[in-house]
Amino acid sequence: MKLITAVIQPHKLDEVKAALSAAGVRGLTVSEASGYGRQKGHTEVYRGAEYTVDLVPKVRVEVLVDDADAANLAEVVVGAAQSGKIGDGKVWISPVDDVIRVRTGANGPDAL
Amino acid sequence: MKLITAVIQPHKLDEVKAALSAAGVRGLTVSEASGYGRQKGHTEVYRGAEYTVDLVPKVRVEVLVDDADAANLAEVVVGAAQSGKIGDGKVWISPVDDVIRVRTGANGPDAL
Amino acid sequence: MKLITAVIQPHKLDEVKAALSAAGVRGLTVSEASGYGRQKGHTEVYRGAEYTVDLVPKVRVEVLVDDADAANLAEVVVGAAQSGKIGDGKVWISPVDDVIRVRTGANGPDAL
Amino acid sequence: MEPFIDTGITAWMLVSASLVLLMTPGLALFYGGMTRAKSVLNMMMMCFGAIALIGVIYPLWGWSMSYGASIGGIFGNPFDQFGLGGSFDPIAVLNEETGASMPTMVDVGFQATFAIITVALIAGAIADRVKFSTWMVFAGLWTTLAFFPMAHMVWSGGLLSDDGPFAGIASPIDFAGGTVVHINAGVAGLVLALIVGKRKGFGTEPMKPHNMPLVMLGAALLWFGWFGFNAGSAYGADEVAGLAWVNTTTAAAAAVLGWLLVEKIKYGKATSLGAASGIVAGLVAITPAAGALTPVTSIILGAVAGVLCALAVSLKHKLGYDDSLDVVGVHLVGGLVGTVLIGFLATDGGLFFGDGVNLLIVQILIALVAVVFSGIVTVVIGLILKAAMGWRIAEEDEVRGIDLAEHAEGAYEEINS
Amino acid sequence: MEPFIDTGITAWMLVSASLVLLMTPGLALFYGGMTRAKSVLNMMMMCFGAIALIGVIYPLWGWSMSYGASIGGIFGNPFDQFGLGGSFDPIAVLNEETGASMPTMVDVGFQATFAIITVALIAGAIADRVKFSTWMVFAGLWTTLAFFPMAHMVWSGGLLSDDGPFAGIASPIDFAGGTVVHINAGVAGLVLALIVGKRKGFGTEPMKPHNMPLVMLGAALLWFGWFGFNAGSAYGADEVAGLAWVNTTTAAAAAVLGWLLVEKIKYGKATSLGAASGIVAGLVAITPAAGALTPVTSIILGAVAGVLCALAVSLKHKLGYDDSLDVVGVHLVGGLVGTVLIGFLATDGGLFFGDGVNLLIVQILIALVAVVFSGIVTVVIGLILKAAMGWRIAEEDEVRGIDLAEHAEGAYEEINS
Amino acid sequence: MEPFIDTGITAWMLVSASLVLLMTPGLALFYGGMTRAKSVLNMMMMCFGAIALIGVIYPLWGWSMSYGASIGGIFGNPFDQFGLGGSFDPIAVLNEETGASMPTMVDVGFQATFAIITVALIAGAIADRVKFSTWMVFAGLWTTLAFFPMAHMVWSGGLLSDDGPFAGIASPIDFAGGTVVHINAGVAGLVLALIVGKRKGFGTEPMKPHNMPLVMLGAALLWFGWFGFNAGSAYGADEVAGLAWVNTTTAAAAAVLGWLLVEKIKYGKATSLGAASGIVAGLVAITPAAGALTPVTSIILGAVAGVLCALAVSLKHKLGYDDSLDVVGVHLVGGLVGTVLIGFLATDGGLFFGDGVNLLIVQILIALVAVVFSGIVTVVIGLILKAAMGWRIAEEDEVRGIDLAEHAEGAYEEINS
Ligand SMILES: Nc1ncnc2c1ncn2[C@@H]1O[C@H](COP(=O)(O)OP(=O)(O)O)[C@@H](O)[C@H]1O
Ligand SMILES: Nc1ncnc2c1ncn2[C@@H]1O[C@H](COP(=O)(O)OP(=O)(O)O)[C@@H](O)[C@H]1O
Ligand SMILES: Nc1ncnc2c1ncn2[C@@H]1O[C@H](COP(=O)(O)OP(=O)(O)O)[C@@H](O)[C@H]1O
Repeated sequence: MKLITAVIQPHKLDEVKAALSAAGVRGLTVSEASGYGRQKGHTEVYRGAEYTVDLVPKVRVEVLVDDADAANLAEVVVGAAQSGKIGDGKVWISPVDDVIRVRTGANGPDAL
Repeated sequence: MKLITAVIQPHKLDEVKAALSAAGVRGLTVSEASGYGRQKGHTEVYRGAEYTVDLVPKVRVEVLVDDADAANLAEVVVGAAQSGKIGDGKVWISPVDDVIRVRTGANGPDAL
Repeated sequence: MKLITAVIQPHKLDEVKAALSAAGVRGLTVSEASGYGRQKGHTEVYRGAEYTVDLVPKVRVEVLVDDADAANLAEVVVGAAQSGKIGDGKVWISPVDDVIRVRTGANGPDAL
Repeated sequence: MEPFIDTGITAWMLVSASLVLLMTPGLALFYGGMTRAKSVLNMMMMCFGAIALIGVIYPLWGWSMSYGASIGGIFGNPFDQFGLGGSFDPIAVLNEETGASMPTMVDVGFQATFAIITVALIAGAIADRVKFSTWMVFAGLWTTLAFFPMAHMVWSGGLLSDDGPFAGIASPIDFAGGTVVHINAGVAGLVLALIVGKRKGFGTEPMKPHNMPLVMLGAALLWFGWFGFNAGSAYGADEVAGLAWVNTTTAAAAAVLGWLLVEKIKYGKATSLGAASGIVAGLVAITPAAGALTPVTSIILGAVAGVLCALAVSLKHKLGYDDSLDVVGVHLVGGLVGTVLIGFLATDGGLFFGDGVNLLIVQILIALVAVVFSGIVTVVIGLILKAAMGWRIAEEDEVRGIDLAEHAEGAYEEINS
Repeated sequence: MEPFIDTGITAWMLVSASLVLLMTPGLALFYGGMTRAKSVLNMMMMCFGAIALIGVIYPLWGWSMSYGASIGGIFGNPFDQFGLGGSFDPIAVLNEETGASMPTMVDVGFQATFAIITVALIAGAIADRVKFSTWMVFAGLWTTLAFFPMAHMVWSGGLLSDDGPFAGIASPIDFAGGTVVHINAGVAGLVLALIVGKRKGFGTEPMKPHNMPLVMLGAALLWFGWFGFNAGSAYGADEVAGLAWVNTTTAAAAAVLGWLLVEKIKYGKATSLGAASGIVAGLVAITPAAGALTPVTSIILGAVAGVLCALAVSLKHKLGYDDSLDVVGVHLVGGLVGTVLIGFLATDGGLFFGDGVNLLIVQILIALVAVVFSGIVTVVIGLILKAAMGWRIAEEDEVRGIDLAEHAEGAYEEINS
Repeated sequence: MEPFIDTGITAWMLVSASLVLLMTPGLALFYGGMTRAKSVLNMMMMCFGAIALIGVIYPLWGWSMSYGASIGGIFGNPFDQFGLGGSFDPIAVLNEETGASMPTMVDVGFQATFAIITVALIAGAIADRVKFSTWMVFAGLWTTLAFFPMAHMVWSGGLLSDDGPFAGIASPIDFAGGTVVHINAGVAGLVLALIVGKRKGFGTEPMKPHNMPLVMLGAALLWFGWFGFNAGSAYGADEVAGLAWVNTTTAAAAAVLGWLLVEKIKYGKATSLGAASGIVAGLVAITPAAGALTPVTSIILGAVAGVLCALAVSLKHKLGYDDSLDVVGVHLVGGLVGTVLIGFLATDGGLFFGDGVNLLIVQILIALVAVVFSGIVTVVIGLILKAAMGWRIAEEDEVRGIDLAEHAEGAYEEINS
């Protein structure tokens, strides 16, 4: 199995969820993050001093998938998250040895 | 080494910590997340409109472990986090090449 | 490619960012976490009862890197995050099959 | 009798002015909690900016345009008492018979706070998306061209007062500002929402309140301040003030029950946002009526306002204008409900008390005049500013958050600070 | 002398009523900040719901049951002045000698605010777990059956007043509501906590405050409002009001020092929750005594209350009832401390001032009567509602959070909004 | 004439005292929102601790040291009216001619609130890093040795009053406490910031406000409370009170505009922190002048104060002292601006009104005396405490957060609670 991790723009979350859902994904996990890359942060003014906040808010989406679906679903995420502007984020695929569904204790692909 | 990641119900965190501790685990990392799966979200009412929030709050627990302990400790987490109700979450095991303890710079299994 | 994950003391974040930047890293992702290990938590007093909070706030930094750079950059992070005190945290390296830049759809090392 | 400064009345009016001033920060919290976390500071700045700007304008030409020598019953001559000089009379006689008076300066303070809150109310209709500079210019122009004239017409012997043309039918009743404040601001909010346009994501994203305890606190401070607004409008520490105080409370309380009932029936749950909104709806509706009803008829008025405003806030989704924080649904609808229901419920002159339809007709007429006047003035100012300065920030900035874009600040600490 | 409306007194009473009304939202913040993040809105709704419901009930039958024609010294006839009609007298004479009076309507407002806050206080004992509908029905019934009668007995010539049977021993002293408000609500909180049962996780999870700045703000607004509560209970703008004002401040200040001292000694650290709780404990204790002590004896009373309440809040863990936000430890204990210490410290009649034990005995007696009366009424209402409607929400909803379950809302913005 | 209790004045003074008491919690929010999330409770505790401690000290020896029999025009004899006994006179005559009076007890309350807020103001200069125990001892000592004497010198016929040596040149004007409160606290803040030293990370980390809505709310409550501070300092419900009320508002409003203008020009953006700071700067500057200017000259004074304070807050970065929340930039600079500008702008005696430089000279002199007096007293207390108790918490605790270290609490709920 694989884990697809996507760090995307927060306002693209709804589209990514919808696209994954349409592609048959039935579960995912979301968390808050922030990051920087080519996208610069912004300047804040505070009491007679300007300073730079380089971290920009992002959302992290994680989806556990079958090996076979990984490449395709990563494309689905990229398609939904893309705005073409700097700061759109990254998607990566990493190997997973095993997955267990807590409720039943079942493991392997059935646990997805 | 392996990384066990568990996405569980927030109110099960204390039990999972206690179970891992009893099983000899001496450190772990926790963060906030939310997710959906078979468990549906809930409906909120807002100014003349009902809408669905599908993401349900979860907690993510990460534990770095020796290869040999991975399967067993994953079971420990599953056992402690299980309520038998939908939404109990997922646990997965992924490979880790190396671990370093920041304080000492030591790496490998000793760093756990 | 590899993913370097570092769980560090929050007040070391600026130094880690600076060190990575100096080492040529052009992007990273940050999120909030908390954890425990050898570092004990603290005691809080609440209405006629003392209790222990074992989780200490930490920051998680994630950097996607080329295979070749992984070990070196992990050292950079360790160097910048080290205070020599208990609770300094962990850094680990895990394998990544593929990385995609959302903006362009490009994948592989070019996407970093 | 010889005028004398009644220290009791003066004390109450000093308090009332202080209470009404507090309403605008209360509004900033009420509105600010309802915005998304990325726009709360801009909303608060629209309110605090109004305090700052109108606080300066009022003594310069605001008082004179409201209470100075009348120009055609429409507005006061701004130069008559410019800077509180000229023909400014330091003593305001409140009771010709007893001579009970207060220092006019206290009235200046009291009236200034009404001007401040009125324009701030409008901000809720255009939350999250307008340039701070355009807003500030608008606030100054609108207060000068829409608020001061309306105050003059209603409260200073102008067209909509006892001395106006409608008084032949019946004396119009606007105890504390249903027309001047709420209908005026509500119409302006509707007009601006249309001119400025919708937020990106309106109708598809929920855009729900980011901090409900702030909203509740804001509603509470508004209620507290409203005692100055309504009971202060008695211009005395007497039976009328007491009655206005009690009516304010019973109407707001009944409106909460009304609003929650609508929610319970329509959605199955009574919400805290409904309670906060019900408070404001009830307070708005009782504003023009606070001295003219009994506590029991105030309960009726409040309940009706709560129910109707609860229904009215979903109109924007049906009609498709983005009145972000429901200025129209609460202030315009609530202001109309209050102004018109007086025609039925007034102890003295109300249809239900057997006094015929005259008062009802007059109340409808003054509401209509207020709607038309405010509508026209706001359209003109709004469109001129659209052409001259532009209203909207860049869409990208709206997505990222107006607090960062317009004020270079975030409301809450982020990860690396 | 001929009664006349004293504008100074009327101004102060209008202010006092406004201040006391603000206390209930202050309580909503104080309690709301202390709950977990998933239950803050429900707690606020219990308070705001009380404002709305009692705000409507009070003019209907509340005033009449408190101050209408007495039925056996226990309660007023609800129909006597129903809806503020009937034998309602518009002028309330405050000083027979000088004729100084205020409009009765102002007193109606002032008294209504006491009824509101008293029932709202009880909510803290049963936080996070009860059906909103059951709470609202309880609030209406309890105020009608426990609060109005107690107000009648103490403040309207009833059984616990100067005209009651105990007055033969000594005139009982309850300046601003130690028995009517605090003992009454404290006992009801204890009874309901027992009937409703513990929260899931009580005793094992810390369940600590989710937002301490809200708690501090709430405590501050309570203090501010309490000036109306205590100094307003002088029914005059005179020496007694001034004394009550100063005593309120010194007692609250001393109670904070007392509470923090206990914490420092027991745990090594003085907490902000301790400071906030100390404020309330001091204010509760000085309530019955505010006009009867000196500033210096008020310091003593406050310090004692601070120390005793700080010790009392750990009782619930020992005895095992889940009085979630310490209504018993603060209001019942504080109310008893204040009521009883009057017997020692009263400038006029106190044991320490050489006036014997008569006052002390009477103070203990009225406290006991209040405990028994409130206890019985609350047990009956609580059990009937348990059978008829049920008190608890589903355990699953309690875990997920009562805000979502009962109000379909979350207090703070989440990730995807 | 025969002294009589004027109920109107008494009502207003009761209200004013309540308003000023609310300022210190307002300050706790204003300061608390500006700290980092890990230090907000400690900041609030410094403020609430001041309320508690001074609330107890004031009736014991504070009143007597301020208004008791003078010792050399420097301070009152603490034993003269210790515990409000001794020669304490229950009636305070406010107008010899009419006999209008208030109960002295009301004045005790009013004055106590000034003592409380003054020492609390200092806390902002040393946020996030000092031992709570040392702070509490400092608060008691400083109020006793710096505040009470200054109050005596300025307000009780002492050295800086009309009866002092400067009065030969011109009567010094400090209407509501520019020297006693703001210069006094501002200097003390500067001295302590130097003695205590910088926070770890000062100059490299931004250390920006963790919760701006709290800051805005705090600023609003300060403004609201300041009506009691300034208009209450008229000791009457009359023209002067009305004038002080309006001047307070116009000055604060103009200062916001001034501050925002500086930001707009220097950084391109007007911030909400700038608006909140501008409010306080304007209020500080108008404090000594509130009864001596017109609304229009108050606008000038406010605007100047807003501009100068906005520039002054960046001094600390240049000069390298860590006045964490800008007590120096706002209270010292604002207090000096207000005190000195009176010499130019006073309607009666001001240079711009053709009355020569005498008043200006006197105003500069009293400002200087206040700076020197406060400076010396604070240096002495600060250094003694440094030696005796130590000021700083452990660096490690500062990094982890002073709330946990000193109060064993966190302000907001964390993940596992
Ligand atoms: N090397 C990296 N490792 C981890 N996260 C990265 C890396 N580079 C970028 N990111 C994440 O992707 C986000 C977008 O990156 P950025 O370079 O701004 O956009 P783009 O890839 O579209 O040019 C960043 O905010 C960060 O969260
Ligand atoms: N495919 C998936 N990838 C990542 N996370 C998932 C996936 N499926 C479920 N989850 C996580 O597990 C949680 C529980 O899933 P759910 O299907 O509701 O429960 P159950 O597995 O007990 O039926 C979700 O809220 C989500 O956070
Ligand atoms: N086995 C582990 N798995 C995951 N995270 C860990 C583990 N051990 C420690 N950590 C993380 O590292 C942090 C520091 O660990 P700790 O043992 O306190 O420090 P040190 O390694 O310097 O002794 C913890 O707070 C936790 O977040």
